[in-house]
Parts: sequence; C-alpha cells; structure tokens
Amino acid sequence: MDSNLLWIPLFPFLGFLINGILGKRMGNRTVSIVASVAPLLAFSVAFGAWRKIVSDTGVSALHWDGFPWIWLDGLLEVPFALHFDGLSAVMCLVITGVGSLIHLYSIGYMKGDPGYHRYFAYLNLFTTFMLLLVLGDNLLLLFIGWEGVGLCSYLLIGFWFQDDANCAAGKKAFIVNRIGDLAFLLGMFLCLIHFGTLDLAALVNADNLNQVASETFEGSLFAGMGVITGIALLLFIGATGKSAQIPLYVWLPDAMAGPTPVSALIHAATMVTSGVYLCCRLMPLFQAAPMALSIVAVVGACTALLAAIIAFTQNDIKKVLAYSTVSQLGYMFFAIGVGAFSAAFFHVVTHAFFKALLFLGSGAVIHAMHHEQDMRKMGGLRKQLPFTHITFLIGTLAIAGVPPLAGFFSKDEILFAGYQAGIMEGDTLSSLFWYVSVATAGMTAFYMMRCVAMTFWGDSQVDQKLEGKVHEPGGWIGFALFVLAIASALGGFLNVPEFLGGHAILGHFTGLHVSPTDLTKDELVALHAGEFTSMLISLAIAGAGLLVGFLFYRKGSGLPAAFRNSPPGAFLGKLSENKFYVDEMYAAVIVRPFEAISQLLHTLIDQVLIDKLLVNGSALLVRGLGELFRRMQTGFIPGYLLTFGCGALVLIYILLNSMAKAGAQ
Amino acid sequence: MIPELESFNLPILSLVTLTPAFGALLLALIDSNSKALIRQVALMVSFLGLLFSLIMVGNFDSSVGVMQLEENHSWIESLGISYHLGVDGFSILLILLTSFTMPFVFMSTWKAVDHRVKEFHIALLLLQTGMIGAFVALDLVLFYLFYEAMLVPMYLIIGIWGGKDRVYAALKFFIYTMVGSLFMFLAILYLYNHAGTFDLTLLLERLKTTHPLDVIQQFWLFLAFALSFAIKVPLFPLHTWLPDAHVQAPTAGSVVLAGVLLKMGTYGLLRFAIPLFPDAAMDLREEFCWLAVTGIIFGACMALVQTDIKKLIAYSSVSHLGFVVLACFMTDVESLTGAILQMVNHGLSTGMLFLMIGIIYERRHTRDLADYGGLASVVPVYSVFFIIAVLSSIGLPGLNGFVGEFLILFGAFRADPLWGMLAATGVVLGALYMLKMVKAFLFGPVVHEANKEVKDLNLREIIYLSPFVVLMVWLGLYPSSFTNLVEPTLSLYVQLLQN
Amino acid sequence: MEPLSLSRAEILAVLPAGFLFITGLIQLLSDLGDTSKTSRHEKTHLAMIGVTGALVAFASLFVQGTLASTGELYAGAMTDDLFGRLGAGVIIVTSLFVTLMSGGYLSSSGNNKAEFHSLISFSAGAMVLLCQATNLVSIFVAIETLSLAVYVLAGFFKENKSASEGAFKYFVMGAFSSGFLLFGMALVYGLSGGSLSLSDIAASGASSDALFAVGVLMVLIGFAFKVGVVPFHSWVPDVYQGAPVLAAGWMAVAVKSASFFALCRFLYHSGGGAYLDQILVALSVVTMILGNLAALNQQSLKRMLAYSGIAHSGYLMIPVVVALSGNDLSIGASLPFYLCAYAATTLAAFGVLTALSVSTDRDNIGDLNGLAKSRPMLALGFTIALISLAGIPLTAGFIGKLMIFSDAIGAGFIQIAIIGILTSLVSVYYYLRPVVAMWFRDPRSSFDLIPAPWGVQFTVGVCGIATIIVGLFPDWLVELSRISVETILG
Amino acid sequence: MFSLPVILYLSALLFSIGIYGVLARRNILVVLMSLELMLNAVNIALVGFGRVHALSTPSGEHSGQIFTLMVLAVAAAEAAIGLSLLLLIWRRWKTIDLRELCRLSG
Repeated sequence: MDSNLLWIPLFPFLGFLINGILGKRMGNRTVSIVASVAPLLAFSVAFGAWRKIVSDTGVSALHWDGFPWIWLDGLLEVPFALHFDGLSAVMCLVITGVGSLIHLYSIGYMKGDPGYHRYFAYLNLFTTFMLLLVLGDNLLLLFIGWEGVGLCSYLLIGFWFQDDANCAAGKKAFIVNRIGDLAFLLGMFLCLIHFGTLDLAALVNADNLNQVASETFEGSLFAGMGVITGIALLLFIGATGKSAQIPLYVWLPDAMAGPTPVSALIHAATMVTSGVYLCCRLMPLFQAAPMALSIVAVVGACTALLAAIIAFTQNDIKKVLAYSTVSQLGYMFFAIGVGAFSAAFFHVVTHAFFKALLFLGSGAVIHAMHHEQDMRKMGGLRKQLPFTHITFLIGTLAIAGVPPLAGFFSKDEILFAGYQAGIMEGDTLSSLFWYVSVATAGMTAFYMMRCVAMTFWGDSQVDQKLEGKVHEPGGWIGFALFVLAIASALGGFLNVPEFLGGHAILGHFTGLHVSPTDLTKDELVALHAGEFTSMLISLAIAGAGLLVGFLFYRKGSGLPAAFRNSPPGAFLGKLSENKFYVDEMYAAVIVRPFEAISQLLHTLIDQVLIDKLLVNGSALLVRGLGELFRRMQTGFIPGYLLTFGCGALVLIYILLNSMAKAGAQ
Repeated sequence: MIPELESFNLPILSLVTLTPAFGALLLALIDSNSKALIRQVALMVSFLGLLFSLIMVGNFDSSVGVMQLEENHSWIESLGISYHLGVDGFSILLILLTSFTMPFVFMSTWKAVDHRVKEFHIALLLLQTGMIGAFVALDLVLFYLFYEAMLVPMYLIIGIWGGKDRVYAALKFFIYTMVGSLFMFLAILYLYNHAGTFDLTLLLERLKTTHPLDVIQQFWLFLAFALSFAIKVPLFPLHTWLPDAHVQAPTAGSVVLAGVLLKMGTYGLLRFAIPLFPDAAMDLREEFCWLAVTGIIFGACMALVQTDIKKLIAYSSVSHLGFVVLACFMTDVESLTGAILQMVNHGLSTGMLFLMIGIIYERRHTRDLADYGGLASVVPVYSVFFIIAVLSSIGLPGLNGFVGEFLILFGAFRADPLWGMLAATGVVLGALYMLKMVKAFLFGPVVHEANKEVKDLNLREIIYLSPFVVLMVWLGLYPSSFTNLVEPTLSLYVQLLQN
Repeated sequence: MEPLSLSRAEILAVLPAGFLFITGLIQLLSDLGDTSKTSRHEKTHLAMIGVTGALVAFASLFVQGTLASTGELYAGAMTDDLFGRLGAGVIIVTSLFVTLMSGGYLSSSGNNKAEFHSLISFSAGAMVLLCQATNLVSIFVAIETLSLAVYVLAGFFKENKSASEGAFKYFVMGAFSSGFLLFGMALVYGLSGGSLSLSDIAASGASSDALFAVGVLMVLIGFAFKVGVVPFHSWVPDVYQGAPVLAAGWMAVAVKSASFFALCRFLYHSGGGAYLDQILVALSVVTMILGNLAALNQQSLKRMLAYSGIAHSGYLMIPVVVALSGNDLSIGASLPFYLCAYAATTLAAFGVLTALSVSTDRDNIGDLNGLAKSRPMLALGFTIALISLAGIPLTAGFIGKLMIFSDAIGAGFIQIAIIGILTSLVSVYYYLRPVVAMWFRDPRSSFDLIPAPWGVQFTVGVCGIATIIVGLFPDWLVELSRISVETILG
Repeated sequence: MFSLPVILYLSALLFSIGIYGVLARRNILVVLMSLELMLNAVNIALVGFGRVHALSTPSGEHSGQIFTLMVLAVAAAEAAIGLSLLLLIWRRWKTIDLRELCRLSG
C-alpha cells in the first residue's frame, strides 16, 4: 500500500488542469514552468519508487489499492489501483524522463504559438494517461490510459486544427485505434468470462493459466481454438492499433501532422510502444499461446519490412522517421513473436532514446527551416546546424545498430533471438523471418543514411529566402538533444548480454529475461557461438547498409537517379512512394462503400420504406377511407332513407338467422 | 444534513412528483408579461424539485432492494385504482436525472424562448411532473396516466415553440406514441380483469401465484406493453418519429426528450413488461436483442450520413438506446446495471449535446453542419465543453459513457458473443460519426463570415453546463456511488427472473 | 274501477318533468305580445325563468329520498328510480346550460324568441319522462314529443336555407324511423300477449318468438336512429350543420342521453334483448369505425363533432351489449358514467362553437386559428373538451373509455375493445386538428372575435373544469352510475 | 270479421307501401302522406292486436285501441309540423322536390 504512486500520474494531471483552465490568463512563461515541472515531479516520484524496489529490502513491487471503480460485489470487481514493478518502473522513468525533456524542448519549439497553453495542457494530459497505462494494475485501468493516450494523440495530431488535413489525420488515428480497442474490449470480456478477473497479476498467474489453458471455444466460428490464444490474439489486435502494425499502421505516418515534439513523444518514444508493453506485461499469457506468438512474429516481421521499404522513398523527413518507427515497432513484435520479450522491451527503451533524439533533431531542422519538411529542399545543413547534425548522426548510427550505441545491443538481441528460433532450432518459417529482419536492419541503416545525407550533407538546396536565416536552435532544444544523444549513445549498456560480460540488468529487473537454464557446457558454447555469429551478421549488414546509403547519396553520385530510371527500380520506387496504395485500398474497400451503404440505407430503408411507406402510408390509407365514408354522405334524402331501410333489413336478417341457429341447437 | 423522514413522515415522493405541477399552477396565476418573474419562479420550483429528490436519495436505503418510501392511498376505489408511489433501484437514478436536468433546461431557455413564455414554462413543469410520476408510479393506471400526461405538454412544446415543420413533427410524435400506449392500455385493462388489480406489486405476486397467465396471454400482453415502450425508446424500426421530433423541437424540448423521455421506454421494459410477463419476454428475447443490435448499427450508420446536427444526435440516440434495450433483455446484474447507468449517461451526454447545439443555434440560427466549421478558434470554451460531451457520448474510458457501455457489452458478449461483437462495433461507429461531426463543426478553417462573430459561452451557460461535466467525470471515475443504489434491486430482480 | 288517486311517489315522480313543462309554458306566456323587433335583445328574463325552472326540477329529483326503485307508477306507465333520475339529471343540467347560452347566442343572430327557450324546456320535460317511462305508450309519446320539439329547434333559424333543409331531413327521417319504432312496438305489444308495460312484456316470456324479436329490433332501430348509430346516422351531420349550434348541442347531448337511458331500460326490462347481442356488436363496431373515419377530413367543426358524436354512440353501444350479455351487475355501469362525461365535454365543445358562431357565422376549423392568443380561456376549454373526447388521461373521457373497454374485456368482447382502441386512435388525429389550429397557427387578421356571451363563457368554464374534476375524482360518479344500473338490472 | 293474420298482412302491406312512397316519390307532400300511411298501417295492426287481446282477456281491457288513439294524436301533431316545414321549404327553396334538398352533404 503506497499512495505515493498516485502522485506519479497526478502531477501531470494537475499540470493539465492548471494549464487547461487558467492557461490563457497565466501567460506562456508560467504555463511552460507548470507544464515542465509536472513531469519532472512525476519523474522524481517515480525515481524514488524505483529506488525503493531496487534497494534490496525484499520489496519487488509497490502497490496502491486505490478505490473501487467498476464494482459489483462478487460479480465484477475492478478497482482503481496502481501497481509499480520493474516493468512499469522502467516505463515510468522513460515516459517521465524523455517526457520531461520533450516538454523542455517544446518550450523552445512552440514559442509564440497561439495555442501554447493548450499544447502543454494536452502534453501533460498525455503524460497522465500514459503513466496510468503503465501503472494500472488491471486491464481495464490500463484501458483508460490506452484510450486516453489515443485521445491525446487525436487532439495533438489535430493541434493545428485550422488545417483540415491535420484534423483528418487526427480523426483517422482515433478511429483506427478504436478498431484495435474493439478487439481489446472483446479480449477483456474473454478474460472476465474465463479468468473472472481483469487483474494483471491474476491473468499471468501460472495456476490460472493452467486452469484456462484447457478451455476452448464452442460454436462454429472458432470452434476448438484455445481461449488463451483467443485472448492473446484479440489483445494483440488491440496492440496493432496502438503500435501501428499491419493492418492498422496506416494512421501513424499521417500522425506526423502534429507538432514534431509530439511525434517524438507520442508517436515514437512512448504511446506507440504501449502495445509492446502490453505484450511484455502479459508475457506468460502470450507464452501460453504459441500460435498467437507465431502470428505476432509474422505480423511484426512483415510490418518491419514493409515500413522499411516505404521509408526508402519518402522525402518528408518526418515521414521517413515515422515509417522507421513503424518498422522498429515491427522489430519489437517480431522479437515478442520469437519469445524474446526481454529483447523487445529493451528495444522499446533504446528506441525511445534514439527515435526521440532523431525526431527532436528533425524538429530542430524543421524549426530552423521555418517548417520546411521536404528533404529535397534541404542539404548541406551540416554547416549551419553542426550540433544538430552531430546529435542526429548519433541517432542514426544508434538506430542503424553501430556498436557501442544503444541500438546495437537491443537490435542485436532481437536478431539473435530470431537466429536462435530460426536457424539454430532449424525452424524454416522463423528462419525466413530472421532473414527478413536482417534485411530490414540493412535497409534501416540505408534509409537513415539517406536521410542524413539528404538533410545535412551535399550541396544546400535550401530556398534562397531562408539562406542565412537558418541557425542553430539553442536553449532547451539544444539541451534536450544533448541529453538524448548521450542517452542513445550509452543506453545500450542497460542490458549487455552475458557473453559480452554483461548481466542483462534490464531483462532481470523487468523479469522478462528468460535465462537458459541447465545448459551443459558445450550447449552454452554453441549458444554463445550462435550469438556471436548473429552479432557479426548484424554488424556486417548494418555497415553494409550505411555504406551503400553513403555511396548512393554522397555528394554528386548519380546512383539514385540511375536506379530510378531502371524499370524495376521505377516500379519499386512508385510502389514505395505511394506506400503500396494501402490507404487508397482501405478507402476503396472499406471507407467509401460503408458511407455509400449508409446513405443508401438512409434513403431506402429509413426514409422511403419505414417512414414514407409504413408510417405515412398507413396514415394516408386511413384518411383515404375517411374520405370515402365522407363521400358516402351524399346529402340526398332518399339515399339516406334507403341506407336506413336496407340497414334495417340486414339487421332483421341477421337476427332471424341467429335465432334460427339458436333454435337449431 | 438530510432530515429524517421517519420522524415526521413527509410524502417525499409526492413532493418530488407534484412540486412542479404546483409550480405550474403558481405560474398560471402570474401575469404573462412579467417574463423574468416567470422564469425565476420556474427555476426556483425546479430547484426545489431537485432538493426534494436529493432528500429522497438521502432517505433511500441502498442496502435493500425492495420498494421504498412507498405511498399507497386508494384513489378511485370503485375502479380499483390506487395512488401508489414507490422508488427502488430502477427508478431512483432516473428520478435524480430528471430533477437534475430540469433546472438547467430552464436556465437554457432564458434567452431561447421569448414568446408565450408563461405557457412554455407551465408545459415544461407539467412535463416534469409527468416524467417523475411515471418513474414513481406503482399502479398501472397511475403510470399510464403520467405516461400519457407527458404527451400533451411535449406535443405543445414541439408544436408551438418548434421549428418549421413543427406541426407535422408534433403530430407524428403524438400519434406514434399513442399507437403503442393505447395497446398497452388495453393490456392493462386485460390484466385488471384477469387479476383484479391495477397495483403492480399485487399483480406481480398474483400472476405468480393465484392468477397465472397462459402462454398465449403472456405473449400478446407482453407484445402490447413492449410495443408501447419500444416506440418510446425508440427501438428500430419504430424510430422514425425521433429525428423529426428532435429536429423540430426547441432546445428545451430536445433536451428533455433525449435526456429523460426516451428512458421511459427502457424503464417501462424493466419495470413492467419483463417482470410482468417473464416467460414471454424470455421467449422473445432473441428477436428483441437482434432488433436492438440492428438499431445500434443502423442508428450509427444513419447518424454517419446526417448533415443536420440535431438529426445526427437523434440517430445517435437510437444507436445508444439500442445498447440499453439489449441490456434490458439480459438476466445478469452486470448488464442491467449497465442498462441503468447507460440511461443516465445518455441523459447526461445527449442532454448536454442538445443544450450546446441550442446555444449555438441561438447565435447562428442554423443546424446545418455545412454552415459551421472552425468554431474551435472562435469559441474555445464552447468547443472544450462540446468535445467533453462528445467524448462522454462515445464512451471514452474515465468518463461516464464507458462504464455503462462496458457492462452492457460484457453482458451481451457473455450471453452471445455475436451480439457482443456486433454491438461493440457500435462503439467504433460512434466514434466515427461523432468525430466526423466534431471535425465539420469545430475544426478546420472558419469559412463562413457569420461564424467569426459568434460569441463564446457566457457565464450563465457555463454555469448550467458545468454540472453535467462534473457528473460525467464522477460517473466515469467513481460509478460505485451510483451502482450501489441500484445493485440490490437488480439482484432481487434477477432472482425473480431466474425462477 | 277504483277511484283515481295519486300516491306521493307518483306525484314526486312527475315533478321534474312537470316543472319543466310549466317552465316552458311560463316562458311562452311571458313573451306573449312581444314581436320579433325586440328579438335582438338578450331577453334575460327568459333565461332566468328557464334556469329557475331547471334548478327547481333538478332539486325535485332529490325529493324522492330512497335510492331504491319505487316500482311501477301510474299503472306501469312510468317508474322513478335512480337510473331514471340520473338520466333526468343529465338532461336538466344540460338544459340549464343551453338556456344560459341561448340568450346571448340567439340575440346575436336576431332570433331570440321565447319559442326556443320553451321548446328546450318542453323537450327536456319529454326527455325526463322518456328516462322514466316503462310502458310502450309512454315511451312512444315521450319520444315523439321530444322529437317534434327538436325538429322545430333544428329549423329554428327560418331565414337560413340550410337550417330548413336540415330540419326537414331530420323530420322526414325521424318520422320514418318512428314508423319503425311504432311498428316494432305493435309487434311487441301483440306478441307479448297484449302487454304494454315492459315488466309484463318480460313476464310474458315471448322473447323466443321470432316476430317478437323483430319487433324489439325495430324498436331498437328507432332508438338507434335517435342516437345516430350507423346505418341510421345519415341525418346527424347534415342536421347538426344546418341547425343552430345550440340546437345541435342539445341534440348531441340531451337527445342522445335520453334515448340511451330509455334504450337501456327498454332492453333490460322488456327482456327482449335475448338475441340482440350479435346485432348490437355489429352496430357498435360499424358505428365506431365509420363515425371516426368520416370525421377525419371534415372542415366544418359542427360536422366533425357530429361524426364524433356518431362514433361515441358506437362506444356507448359497447356497455349496452356487455350489460345484455353479462350477468355481472357491475358491468354496464360505464354507460351512465360515460354519458355524463360525454355531456359535460360536449357541452364545453358546443359552448366554444357557440362563441365562435356568435362572432362569425362560419365554423371551419381554420376559423379557430390563433384562438389561444385571442381567447386563451376558450381555447383551453375547447382543448380540454377535445382531449376528453379523445380519451386522454386526466379527463372524464379517459375514465369513461377505461370503464367501457374494461367492461368489454371483462365480458370477453376483446375484439370490440381492440377496434374501439384503434378507432379512438384515429379519433386522436381529428381531435388534434382544432388544437393545432388554436395553439400552433397564427390568428386570422381579418376578423377579431366579438366577446363571447357571459353564459357561454360560464358554460365552457364550468364544463371544462367539471371534465377535469371528474377525470381526477370520478369515484362518486362511478358509484352513482353503478348503483343506478343495478337498480334496473337487479 | 277478419282473422288476426289477415289484419297483420294488411298492415304490413300498407307499411311497405308507405315505405315505398317515402323512398320513391319526389314530391314532399306525397312523402308526408306516405309517412302518415306508415303510421296508420301500424294503427291497424295495433287495433287488430288490441281486439284479439280484448277478447282473450276477461276484463276486456282495450290497451291496443288506447295506443292507437295516442298514435293518432301524435300523427296529427307530426303532420302539423311536417306541413309547416313544407311551407318553410317552399319559401326558402321554391321547390317541393325532395331530391333538391341536398346542399348539406359530405
């Protein structure tokens, strides 16, 4: 019972309230102070909590029982309770840490924007929800954060709402996420039905798992499928929404419409990784569903590859980073798919560092270029922005996986996991996907190099008007870049594998590390050998990627053009430039037909059939009858008398008839 | 400090119910030219009603699920009609909702309504009496009385203070509702002749013990009741009166209609139709659930293609109440709790949405989405409130909408995964049409000159909107304080259904 | 031959009718020598006399203390029981209000002659007798007396073409139907072993005789004509439209009530109804349907009310059937109640029509436009009346329908109940049309209403309030009608 | 000395003739006469019945005949009203054709 935990999400929330309600009157200075102090405080509290659980007093986790939330005694008991263990600790620290930096960065970046206070309010709110997401001790509370961050990303993507495109992007993000959340909901229902609880601890509890493991679905559709597999898959679909995996990745690139710091925080460092977090959080459950895992692996690898290919040809610097994010996330899921949760999570952390760095770097460039994002209009910025250039380069190398930078270790672990699952185990499918991931690694290196080259090297393509105006952003922006550069340089040492003499601290701390047990000597040797080979391979591929990229895009090389002119190149280029027409396809297959059908239903069923025909029709019928009867009143006395007489006769007939009947009985 | 009623037994339910009616009488005596006075008096009266209902809640024992604070006087002895009021978990929240909504409705009409002010307020007060009365009545005829009594004021409100096609809409509303309620009336009379009483509690036990109904009777009687309530809900395909009524009705009308009146249907299902004829209800469960699910999706699709904001929200009501109906036919406490919460939630969110549309309508006199856009930059405060309302309506976790939806969907999913899944798509669609509207309404560039001068919320409006927001958050984060009131009754009810 | 002597009961029994006749005479005499040039004045003295007479007559209803029936009086010509007194009460009160309204109404159209007042009084007297009559002769005479009076009333506006047409239609058809009535009576008389008094007829046990049944049926037709049951309704719309509003109101309320009371007494006492239930069912169904549907598209308010009156006759047939079929005494109590409720409501409605025709000679629904603005109280009264006619709660009409349909269901006539419900749903539509005109439409600029005569305002007010009060606290009236029905059924 | 059935048939016949006259003839005057005919047809029946019962009952009461007298009186009154209405119609409409009185309808 540790109510301090509450303060971790509460500080940012207070910040949100203050900025949201009073922001307009307070003036930007105060706003920025409030906004950035809030996550810092949260960070300090989180840090304290972290100290508590690492200081070996036996407490491995903190818990705040909170209060009953959705609570029907004995039927459905969902508390509003927070749980702070290794996993959430790391996430909290990353969120608040990177978050604080990005808040600081934003102070510089958003200077003079009319929506200044609104921006920071949103940012704080996001931090709140994100922290709730990682601290929640049950799925439903996690879901609050889950949808909350979705909301904030919606608001922040559409931050400059005067532009329709931004709003559209925001809307798209929210809707696509909602689709994923739908699956998430159903997954929770399954948990409730079969586990009888949403408590995360209970869901990963071995006994419960064994109990449920035997249960399978009845009914035609999924008959025979294991319940746990079902849950895992549904939750994973939810994850694909948040973490932009096939088929729901389409929103992330558009999300770049938001301010760059937002892209850095939400769409690179934190929110998009929450899917990975979910899987790690429920590791045992996923492990109990091998089929689900293999699907995760497939999706992850495919996403990684697809995104990488698309990244090749993007000219918007942020789009490149966006697709690289998608691809990296694919990596993480691939890792999860092959069972290397620790590696995946490790990559989450390092990726948070270097991708944030990259985004902020690009932000710095964009800021300097007065919101020019097209790389073709850049080039040669090395001179004007030396510092940014250095940091961006660090980021690039880190993501490319150049030792000893952060990316190297995490990526290497993933690749090795794939190698182990595929080549060493001799499983063809996994090995296939291992090749894919290796290739992706190379491509990553390549397109990142392209990005650097086009932006910073070569001759300046900068618009004449901007020439000279471009200058190094100082103050908070620089500071944030600096810190993150260091982080992405050294972040890798958090989790140095054993055979390199490390202790995989992170893995152990988060409890995700599965250390191979009872290995004989030579098995261990073989393992390390394999690990070494895969490392070499990854090094080689990264180097190759960088090299090729450099050769392609170095000053005055005609290679890209030459490539584009070759027929296959042209074809591939077209595909990649147009993102394989996925958006168009979705529009054509789902969105437009749906609206058309709705329109049709509206006119056909709702208005014509029900309203006109049935409702007004019946009314008309009655009135018609009325009119008929009215006309029968001719005003013609003999006619009246005739009706009178006939009526009388008919009645007499009926009477005699009935009497005859009665008599007969 | 809530006064203990036992000490001096105050007919609290009668007070809650009839205060507005007396208020109406009071208004009738005021000169119709002194509008300000009329408005103030009406407001005071409605606040008094709120106060009384709070006292009622204070004296409501949430530990037991039985009828409470009952008042039972014989009224028309010769016809066996009694003045029998009572409150339990089914009704208490709805009563609260009603008497909570009304004051703010009155505040919202301050500027909106300026001709025949007196009649308008009288009508609204009578309407309030009708609604609360229907919620507390435990005698079938008494219920029918209030149920119909709501009709006339609402009819006048739409017809006198409504929009262009108000006459058509009002008539449609009236006749549509009459169709159902008349058959219910017959069914009530049949029950009376069968079991010899109009009193609900007596009926329930007599139907169980001494005067059981055979299958055929149950079937038809249930249909008669259900038809009436399905029209009120409105359940697809009986919903076409709602869009017209909403579009034509003045703001206050729409708010009351969406906020409370529609709940009459689902409440009726839970209070009368299902408990009185459980077997028939269970036989027809499938059909009704499918209708509900269809309604959820159909309503959402309709909302997606609307250009008139009010119409859009009207259809969203069809969709949302589909959830409630779906839950009404479940037999587990979870989804029933969800149903009741969802009624309240829908009352809050949709009520607030209509209030806000009324506000903008006062300023711009158009409801066509095409005439708006970019308001967020012109009226930031308004936009914030509006977005909150929208979020609550699309069931964002942490706001009220989610809790109800979650419980309902869970219940439905457990009963039949297919229902659960289909209904759940309603959540996605909800986000779809709502955000579409928000985008067209608030975001984007300000294209119309007229929108540049729109004034932001004034203090009065903020005052009457804020309580809604507060309640939304409260219900979203600490629903227990409401579910506790409901749960015991529901568990009793479920037991009753199961055997 | 015992010497002629009247018992106290016999004297008391004729008091109400007697007072009414006397009133009529006084009114005639008091106006002697008064020529038509003063017919534009509101001759309050006539109204005064009428009112006093009516009040006295009404008071005399209560002299007969006991609730129980006094048995046969005047050698079985009439009786004096609660049932009859209830009917008499309705008629007298109606005449009271009509008299109150007539002064202002007639003077405004320059027809204020004593004849109108006295004809009202005379016909009222005849009706009272009709309610009490228990013998074919007295029934026939009473009916004819009131008919003749009403024929004249219908054509009272001699200058008016349509008035004369209506009156003549009424007369021809009336005479035609009294032919049937009389023929029926002859058959009944002949086949029941020459007995004229209803009780003897019942005693004679001729009810299974076909010709006897035909006779009863023809009598029924005679009554059906008077209350305007389809297919004997044809006169109603035309006559109502042609006749002076008040005369129409008088027919709609008093004639109908009296005829229904008499009809019930005839059917229950003569025991002739044995084979009639099918026919009555048919009549009531047809009447409800046709009346309500034909009213849908009417433009003239009078015609609309005429058709609605027809429809209500249809509803009123239901309890008659029920009472014939059922042996449960409580059943059938709905008839007197419904009649009372109907009387109050219809009086209010016709009051408004009177006000309208005082200010304008037209009576289209459109002429009501914006009445709620110019005459809120009238509009309110009319609205209440219409709502009550439509049978919407909190009005007397609702309770009436409740009782009728409840009885129908109780007696197992669910189909009738359903048809009744459906038709009253239809009726809601046309009852709402004037409401729409009054409340939703803007007033006609062309004419502004001349203030309604005080009598009219008073009537509308009182009847409107009565409608509501009876709707809220009907207990006493329900009990009253129940007991009264028991007195004739038991 | 006719037997009851004969009398009844006669009256029925006259009654029907009356009905026919009312339905078929266009002249108001004739119609009025036909109406009278109907009433008198009934009178015959009444007298007939009265006669039979007077014979059958020892006290020999003549209720039938009394009834007939009543009917005659009423018929006279009715005729008076009818004729005056006829005059009225003639004044206002300048016609005594029944079929032209159809302004009120619908």
